[in-house]
Amino acid sequence: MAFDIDDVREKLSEIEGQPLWRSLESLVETPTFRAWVQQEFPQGADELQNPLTRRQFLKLAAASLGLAGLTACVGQPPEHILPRVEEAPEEVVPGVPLFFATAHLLGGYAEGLLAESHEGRPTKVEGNPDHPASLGATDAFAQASVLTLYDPDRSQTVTAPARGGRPGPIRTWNDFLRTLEQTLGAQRAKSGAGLRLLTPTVTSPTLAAQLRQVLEMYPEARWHQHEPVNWDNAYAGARLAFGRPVQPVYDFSQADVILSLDADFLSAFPGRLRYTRDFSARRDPSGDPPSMNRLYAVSGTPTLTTAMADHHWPLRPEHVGTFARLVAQRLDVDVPVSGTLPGEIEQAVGAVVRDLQNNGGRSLVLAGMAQPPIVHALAHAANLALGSVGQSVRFVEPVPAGEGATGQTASLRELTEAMQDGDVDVLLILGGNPAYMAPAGVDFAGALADVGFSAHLSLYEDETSVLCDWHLPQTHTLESWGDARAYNGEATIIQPLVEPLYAGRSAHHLLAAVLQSDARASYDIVRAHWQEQSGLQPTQFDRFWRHALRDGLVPETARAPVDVTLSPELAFPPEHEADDALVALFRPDPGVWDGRFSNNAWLQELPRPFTKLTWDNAALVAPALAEEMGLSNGDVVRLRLEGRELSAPVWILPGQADGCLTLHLGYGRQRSGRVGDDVGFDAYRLRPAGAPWQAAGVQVERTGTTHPLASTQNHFAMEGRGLVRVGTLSTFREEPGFAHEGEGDHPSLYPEWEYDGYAWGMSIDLNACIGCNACVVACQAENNIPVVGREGVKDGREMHWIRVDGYFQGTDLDAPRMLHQPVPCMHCEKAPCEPVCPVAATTHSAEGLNEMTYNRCVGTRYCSNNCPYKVRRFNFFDYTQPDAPVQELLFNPDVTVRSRGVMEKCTYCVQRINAARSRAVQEDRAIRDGEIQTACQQACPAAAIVFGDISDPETAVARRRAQPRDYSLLAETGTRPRTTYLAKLMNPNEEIA
Amino acid sequence: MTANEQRLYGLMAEFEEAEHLIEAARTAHEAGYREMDAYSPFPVEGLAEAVGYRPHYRMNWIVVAGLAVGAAAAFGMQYYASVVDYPLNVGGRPLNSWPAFIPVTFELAVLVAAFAAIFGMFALNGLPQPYHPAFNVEGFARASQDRFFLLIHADDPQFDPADTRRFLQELAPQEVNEVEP
Amino acid sequence: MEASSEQPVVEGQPTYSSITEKISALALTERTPLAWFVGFGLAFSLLMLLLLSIGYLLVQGVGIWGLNVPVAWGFAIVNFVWWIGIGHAGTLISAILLLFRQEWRTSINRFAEAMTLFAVACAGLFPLIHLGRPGLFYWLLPYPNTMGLWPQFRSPLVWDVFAVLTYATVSLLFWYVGLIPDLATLRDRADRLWVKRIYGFFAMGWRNSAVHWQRYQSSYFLIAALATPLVISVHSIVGLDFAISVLPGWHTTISPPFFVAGAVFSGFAMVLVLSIPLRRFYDLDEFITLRHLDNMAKIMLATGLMVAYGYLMEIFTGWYSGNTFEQFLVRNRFLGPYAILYWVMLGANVLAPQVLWFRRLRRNSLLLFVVALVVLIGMWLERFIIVAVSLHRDFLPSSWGMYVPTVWDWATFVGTIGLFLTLIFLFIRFVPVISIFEMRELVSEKGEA
Amino acid sequence: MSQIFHPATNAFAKATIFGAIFIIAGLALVWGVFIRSSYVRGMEAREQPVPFSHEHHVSGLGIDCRYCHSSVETSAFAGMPATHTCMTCHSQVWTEAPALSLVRQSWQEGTPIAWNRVYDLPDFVYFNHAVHVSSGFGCDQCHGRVDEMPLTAKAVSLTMEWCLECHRAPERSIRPRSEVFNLAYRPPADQEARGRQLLQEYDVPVEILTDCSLCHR
Repeated sequence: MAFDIDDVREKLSEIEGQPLWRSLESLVETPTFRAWVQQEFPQGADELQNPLTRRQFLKLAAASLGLAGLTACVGQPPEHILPRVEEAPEEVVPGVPLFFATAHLLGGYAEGLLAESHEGRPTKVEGNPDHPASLGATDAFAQASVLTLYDPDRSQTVTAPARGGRPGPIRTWNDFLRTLEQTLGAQRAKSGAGLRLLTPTVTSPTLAAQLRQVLEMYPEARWHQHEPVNWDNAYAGARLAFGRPVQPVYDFSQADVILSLDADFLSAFPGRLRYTRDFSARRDPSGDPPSMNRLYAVSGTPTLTTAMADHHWPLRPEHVGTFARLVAQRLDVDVPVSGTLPGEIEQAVGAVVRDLQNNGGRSLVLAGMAQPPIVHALAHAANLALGSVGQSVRFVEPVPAGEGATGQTASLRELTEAMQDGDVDVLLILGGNPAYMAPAGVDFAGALADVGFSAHLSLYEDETSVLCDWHLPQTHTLESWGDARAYNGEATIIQPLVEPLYAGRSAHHLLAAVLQSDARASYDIVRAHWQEQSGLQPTQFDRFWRHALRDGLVPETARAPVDVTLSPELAFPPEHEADDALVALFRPDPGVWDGRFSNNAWLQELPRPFTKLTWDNAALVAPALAEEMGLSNGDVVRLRLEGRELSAPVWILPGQADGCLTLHLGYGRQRSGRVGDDVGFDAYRLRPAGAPWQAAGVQVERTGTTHPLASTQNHFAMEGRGLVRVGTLSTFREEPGFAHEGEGDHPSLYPEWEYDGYAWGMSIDLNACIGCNACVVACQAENNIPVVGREGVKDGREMHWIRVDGYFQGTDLDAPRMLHQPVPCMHCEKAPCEPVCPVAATTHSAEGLNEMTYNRCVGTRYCSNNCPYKVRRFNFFDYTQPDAPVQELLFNPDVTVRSRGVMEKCTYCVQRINAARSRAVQEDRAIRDGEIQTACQQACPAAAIVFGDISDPETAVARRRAQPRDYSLLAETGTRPRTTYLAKLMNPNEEIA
Repeated sequence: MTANEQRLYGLMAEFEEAEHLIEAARTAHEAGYREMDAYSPFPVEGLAEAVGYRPHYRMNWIVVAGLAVGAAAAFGMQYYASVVDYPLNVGGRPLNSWPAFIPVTFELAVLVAAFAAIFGMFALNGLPQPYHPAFNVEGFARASQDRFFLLIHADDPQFDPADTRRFLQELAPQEVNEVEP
Repeated sequence: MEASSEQPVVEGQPTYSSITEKISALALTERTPLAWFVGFGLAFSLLMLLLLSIGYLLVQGVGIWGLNVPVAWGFAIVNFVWWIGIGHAGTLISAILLLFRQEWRTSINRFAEAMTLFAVACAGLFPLIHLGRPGLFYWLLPYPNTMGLWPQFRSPLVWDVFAVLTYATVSLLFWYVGLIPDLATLRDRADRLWVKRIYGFFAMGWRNSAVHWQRYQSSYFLIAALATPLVISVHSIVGLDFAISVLPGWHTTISPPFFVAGAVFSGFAMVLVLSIPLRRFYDLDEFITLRHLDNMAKIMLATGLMVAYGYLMEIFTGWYSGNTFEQFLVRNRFLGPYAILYWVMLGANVLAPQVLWFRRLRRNSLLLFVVALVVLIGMWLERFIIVAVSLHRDFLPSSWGMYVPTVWDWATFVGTIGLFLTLIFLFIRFVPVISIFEMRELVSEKGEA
Repeated sequence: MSQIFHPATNAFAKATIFGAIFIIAGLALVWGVFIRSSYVRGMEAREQPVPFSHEHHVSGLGIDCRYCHSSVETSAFAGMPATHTCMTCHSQVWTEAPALSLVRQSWQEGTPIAWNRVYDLPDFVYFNHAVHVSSGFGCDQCHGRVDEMPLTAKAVSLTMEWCLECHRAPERSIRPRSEVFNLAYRPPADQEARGRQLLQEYDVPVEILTDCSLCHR
């Protein structure tokens, strides 16, 4: 991008004490910026100069033209072409995107990415196939990260809120650095006795090194770490079991029988994408004889993992403990058991253990972050007993750096106490949002008032920033250099794709300032660190460095496994009495995690698994409790815990353990931005520091008020229609074609249409799909799909081209089977939508695509009515109008941005098909199988989606469709879908009724 | 005299009853008058025949033609659009989905035929004709209300201002008027 | 039939002049009755409401209505089908009854036809404004364009365009041709020159020539012969809009005839709703006699029974098909979230007309008026149930939804009623509401009898 | 009763009613011609900030298209020359020419030259230069004889109708790849037959050429 953002920053730094500007509009005053905007998006520019009037005018114009019926006769505004001045680097070909290896961070752990750049603007990220934590897959968070990059609400300059609790006046980095220098001067005298640093989990080798240097420079200083979603219990469990805080790394390709003790390894573990890929691979029954792994799961609240389980028992937390003890005991672990389980589950334990033992080392027991240390210790003991250590699980030194990492809640409490005692003169907060995310017991926000000098480096000017003296804008991962480790310790260099859009700088830069080192550019710092690490000569290192950047991996950085033995003094305490007090379970939100994504509209509008809730969190309650209290969805209840109060709407969730109430973190934010402010309720206010995951004794009472919740799905029963077809492995062995029972053949009265050449088709394996929503956001990012907001969703107008339908199955309301079914456009060969369109806006291509031509669409919506799958989406309003021009940079230039009043839907990513074709034509060859990946397929961690040419029997998709499990959705309507499904298989243990 | 003849369009007799007019017309026709016209406030059975009009089926043929033209044009257009000009695979249906083309064909046929019927009628009746000498006659306004008129044109070969007036008088009308051109 | 045959179609001893006098007076009178102004004022304010809601619609987009996915068609289409249905009575009365030589049609055909035109105008509005991009409506018409594209002639919506346009045009021509002699009458009776000129302009110089009458009548009969199948075709095609689809509740072969019956049913209801007050206020009882009401009531009863049969068949086939989706649809209509509407509809369209079995009740104009109103509401509900209730729960339970009309949905609907009444009032004021020359004909025949 | 219309009205009335059809048809015809006219399609030469003459550079100096439009064979976008490209020569020749002051200014200040777009497709149309070039379609088929244009003008209407002419019958306009950049290329007498061969040779997927999604996505 050939524009000089530095000038803009310079201009900004000149503005002193000007009232705060929150959005780009107020920047227009600086001519440099206007010039840049003019270059980058001419439309945006005049938009910028008079945003309101122009929009109004356009609408009115549209209206009057609509009246006159002349819209088609209006010419386009004259456009300019702005070529570069300097010659372009040879790899830069205008119109051809470039991909750079980088990483996305969640909880400090790296997820390898390949980020797509169009003429210098990142528009989309894909997984890095070479990265162990990705294997080419991505999750919803990574996919949505590009939206955060262009979020106009991101803080755009240094400010000095002076703990005012309100956004502060504008300052410049120089102002800050000067002040910092002075304050640190005093600290150097007392060797940093009053200096504290607070970071989220840090896996970045460079950052860790810098922090260590700081601690060397200021011996008395302390480095604290805190994230609300942390693994304290796991490390404590490891300490208990092995005497030291090691960290398990699982290998699900080696696991045939898995017991999950409230362990949501498919969506909440570091390395979850890799785990999903390996787990799903072992559920593919196409081998001979057909075989699958088997998953047992116990948990208090449904998770993606429990939904995949062949046996799922909803259990109250202490029952999960009892279950773990019973299992361990039967595996000859010396552990006292006093608790009892509901009858049939107790009996099942025996069968489970036998199953585990029969598979020896190829079985696996794991515990979730919410489980107390004892359960983790029991799991470790069980794995040792089963001999799976070294096979399906190995242990490594903690991947995060710093001793604070393994006891984060304690670390934060310690810091807070020090602050309250006035021992903290200087507090530097490098990322995170502790004032908002601190557990209820720990009054970090209050304590900030007792700190001499506080500065907060973060993406947004958030709840913490406004309580500090200084707020420092942080760079987005796509904006700055850095590095981070994956779940197995392997390191990735984070490359920026774009100059910082605003005044953001990285933690590396800030620490360099603290260290008073001359190298202040993140690039130099990171590169220097690795040069030192590699110990190579500059010339050799250049090669090393180039490869590391290209592959997105630094060789030989994976953590080596360590040998573990049960520590001699391991003794399990007796169980304490289980009462039937109501338990509050605190969990990260599947959409906004711990709240860091709450200003990301894609994630806010992402239908949560099972509830399909958007734009809200709710207290999830079991049907039994709802019945007992006469609650229905949306009723607001008052929750009391340890004297604290919170009002929350309830959502009744089958499969929720009775006596458990799930509260998702990350909502009720005050300083998140125009998207995330005042959405949902803030569960942190109720979350006890002592029991951050499951707190007994919560009281619930009705308030009589209701809060309408926006869910994208209102009916979760299949009404006996064979939509998701499910069988068991044994029935499949006997009768592979079970999925087609009672299915007649559906002849067509019309002559067959000949498809020579490619015939595009898709296959979705319901046995692999875990319902993680990655495909939904990937599709949204690839295809410029707008969000419609909470009201839009309530009105049933969400725009997702691919949705994940959820159904509950079975007679047991308290423990139903939960099914996922991704539903994109089926691209029917006898598409019902096409003949009813009066203007031929939706037609069939010679390769069997059901094409949607937006610019021809007049919006009769007949096609949507006539679509049995209801996959068509309509622009009821002008949804694509960006809030701020910067958001136009996000649009994928290869996909039309749809206007008001037109229909849209899944296109099989036709832009990718066309791109592949033009490559093939230029290279005089045919399109290769697998060369075209649809956005959903590419993102899918479970490899559930396969796309390709079904006319060639050799392609992956054709082989899939040849499988006996292959079936068409609603085949009886005679639509002949090009998208078909592979039936789901369960692998229950016959011993268990 | 001749001048007088020139400036005469015809003679018009006014009657009170439809029956009276019919038989007046008949006698006039028997008397050899050919260039006649009769006016009545509503269609009167047999009046047109009485003034020597021979009914024929031109109207019907005009309408049939309209039907044919409309239908042919409509189906032709649809066939050309969907098979010849831009053949598109629409929901796997055949290009020439003739059953789907029937409704439009029918509608257009009817439309053209209806226009034919109306404009055919206008054409044959020589309408619109806002100006007509008959309107010069005092009291002709009642032709559209409650009176019946018989007009003998001046250009009838047998027409003679005096004789014809006498002849009409014999038919015992309310009155007889000269019609200026 | 003979029960009513001794009943005259014209009462009293009217003469040519008295008839002419009376009917043309309504249009030519100098003093417009105050009641007319009141009624017109009301209607006109509703019309303004219509313009307001359309303006807002064009600025904001169809999102202002309660539409969503799955229910992408709502009030707009419901109203379209309802209005176009009402628009069937007029041409039916004038054309079919003319061919069957039902003399009693004479005194009602004129305003029945007018009613048809205005109803069709209201109907025609909706397909236009319900488009996502109304400015591009003309893409539905075949014309050589720079895109080299054509309409997609397999789509029932294109059939609709042709059907509705043809129907509107032919009805207008038919009505106008019928008017010509009366316009001549008004021309000749008017006192002021400019009034004469205006009526004269439209009268096209008609001068009641015997030969003209001859051709006039044959052409009028021919158009009637064309209009008859046309009427049937129009609502059959509207029925096909639904029958063509795959949606349970839409995809039924019975739709076309069923829709036609419903159309005539509601059409006659509307004629009654208009004619009963009309004969009261302009005391036209001698022209619009109890016999007329009686006959129209009979037709309503007959078509009402056909509609009831339609409901019965839908239920039967739903059950008999053995198709889960069809069976669910029937269950959902009876017990679903919109069940109440279904029950009300059954009451209004099936039960209410049953009172028309009794001659005395058929001749009680007030009761007829009420029944007709109820039927109009019932038929509107029927269309709502067909359109929205079928859509809101179709194949995949995951996409089931609800349709809740917004204030703008209502405003638009009520607004079109305003448009309709406004036109009716203007018609009553300026055009002879009863065909004068045909009444004269009746009188003369009566004289002979 | 007296006449209310002048005798002349008869003729006039007849003329208007029965002539209406011809009047309507006439208007339609005029409109059809008008919207296809070069006036509406903006086919007159556009003023440019720098009066660049293709005529001079191409036929005068014989510079190949690809020298400036360098990505035409590899990308959807043909590529516009960077100021750097201009300066490769104009730092030596015409260094003082006032006409080129803007180029020099751009070079010194690092601000791009804002050329006025001549070929502007709607944003919902996706055209790919590389594919057309590698399938044997010549520059002049869309851009006309640029080598004879002092100021560049749009040579064709760019209506969809026009695009379809080729897409429906590519054999009429395909040429050997070697001739793509030859603006003066004349099709052989047996173009149709030769064209069908070339379509084979370059395996152009003829059946998809009128698919909507080829250009609209």
